[in-house]
Amino acid sequence: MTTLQVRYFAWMRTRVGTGAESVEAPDTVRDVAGLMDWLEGRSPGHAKAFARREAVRIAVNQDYVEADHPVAKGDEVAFFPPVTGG
Amino acid sequence: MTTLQVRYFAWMRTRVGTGAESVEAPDTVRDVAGLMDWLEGRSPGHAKAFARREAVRIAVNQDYVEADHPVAKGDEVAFFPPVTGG
Amino acid sequence: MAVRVQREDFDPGQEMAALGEGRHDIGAVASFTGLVREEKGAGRISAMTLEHYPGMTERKLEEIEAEAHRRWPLEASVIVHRYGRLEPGERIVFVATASSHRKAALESCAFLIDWLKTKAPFWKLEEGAGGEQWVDAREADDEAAARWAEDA
Amino acid sequence: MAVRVQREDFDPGQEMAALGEGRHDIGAVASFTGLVREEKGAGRISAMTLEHYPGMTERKLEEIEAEAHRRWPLEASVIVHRYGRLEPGERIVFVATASSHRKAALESCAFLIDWLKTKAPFWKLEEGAGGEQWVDAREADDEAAARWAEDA
Repeated sequence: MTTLQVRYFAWMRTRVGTGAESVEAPDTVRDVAGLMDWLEGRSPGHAKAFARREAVRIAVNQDYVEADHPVAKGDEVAFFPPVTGG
Repeated sequence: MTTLQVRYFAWMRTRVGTGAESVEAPDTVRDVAGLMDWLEGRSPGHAKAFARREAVRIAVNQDYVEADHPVAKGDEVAFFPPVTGG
Repeated sequence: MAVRVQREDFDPGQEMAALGEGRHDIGAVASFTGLVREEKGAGRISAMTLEHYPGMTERKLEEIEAEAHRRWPLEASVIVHRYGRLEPGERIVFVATASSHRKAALESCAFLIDWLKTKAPFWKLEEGAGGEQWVDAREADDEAAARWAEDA
Repeated sequence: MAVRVQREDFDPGQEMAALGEGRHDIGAVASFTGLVREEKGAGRISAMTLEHYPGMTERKLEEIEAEAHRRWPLEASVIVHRYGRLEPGERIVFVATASSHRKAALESCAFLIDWLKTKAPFWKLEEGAGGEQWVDAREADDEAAARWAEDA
């Protein structure tokens, strides 16, 4: 099992229903894409949040990454829409 | 005779020795180039000021013009080096 | 170099003065202030709430600022970005750059705001006539940021 | 639109605040401040005196400002230029532009300062170690202004 801190922002957060959760992902989850597949099954809210993958941006340990980026125990993985600050 | 208000700025002013003078130019002076030829003869300071014509910028009635611009009675004609504000 | 992410308002004049405080090597200061703009058309007020990713936001802003200092000969710079609920007319973001040279100050200021818009983790939730809505990212912002891409 | 030519110092923060006073249609304010910079190298202070052509200066600045409003969708703008004797660290010039759009504010601000430098009748007399000297016009300034030439 891989313990991960998962964070959601903006409409990802409102769909999932929480801004942060600690999850125990199975060992089959090796990268962010795998994590998204697994998270999707956790609730209808999760499913809705991850429905349009192309609209989801990813950060691992607060750096932008692509979906093929590996995840490891203790990582902070964040999901959010394209940024709209400034 | 054409009565003109002539103004000098920056090193044109320091060379001529005054910032403004009212002159009575002969009728042969029809444009700014002619005025410069005539002003040049007024004093050694004027001669020095107009020695390098390509370095002199011209305004007639507070608008930039070229040396072939006509001058008429009552015009305000200003001579100065390229501007260096801002 | 300074980055601040805060709920409170800021004073652009004070920020600019602080950049040049006691220094005589600065010939040019450029600044950009972003404000909440009232929705046009229906004349309705639209307030907004800015959400951000604490920690990552500061980190990204510091990276963007360091990048500006790498590209231009800057003497000083500051980035201030607010979060929380903001009403029309309120300031959202401020960037200022100081250099000996006008071109460096102007270009780096435009660079900072263009890059910040596509890289700093902020999200706008607008309150309009039809309820709340997350603002979509704009293609024009991506284009503005792409202008600063280096070939290297 | 506002143009001021004055001997006295000005407050950039106040100028920027005045642009947006009581308005909610401004999304972006860009500003540029030019300051007297100390001569590098010998570490000597070089003050300067700015001479100008009263009347024509205001006229040219107003023309430049009107040109910016013709080219970009601006909500407001201000140009303040000082004359007289100024010491290192002192402000010389301030331009600010306000628009609904960031790009318009940033571009028009750069345009104003670039054009002003080659069109407004000001001349700098520098006090250096070797006495007083009139500052030469810089080719780089002409190039910066030429960037804004319209093909039409």
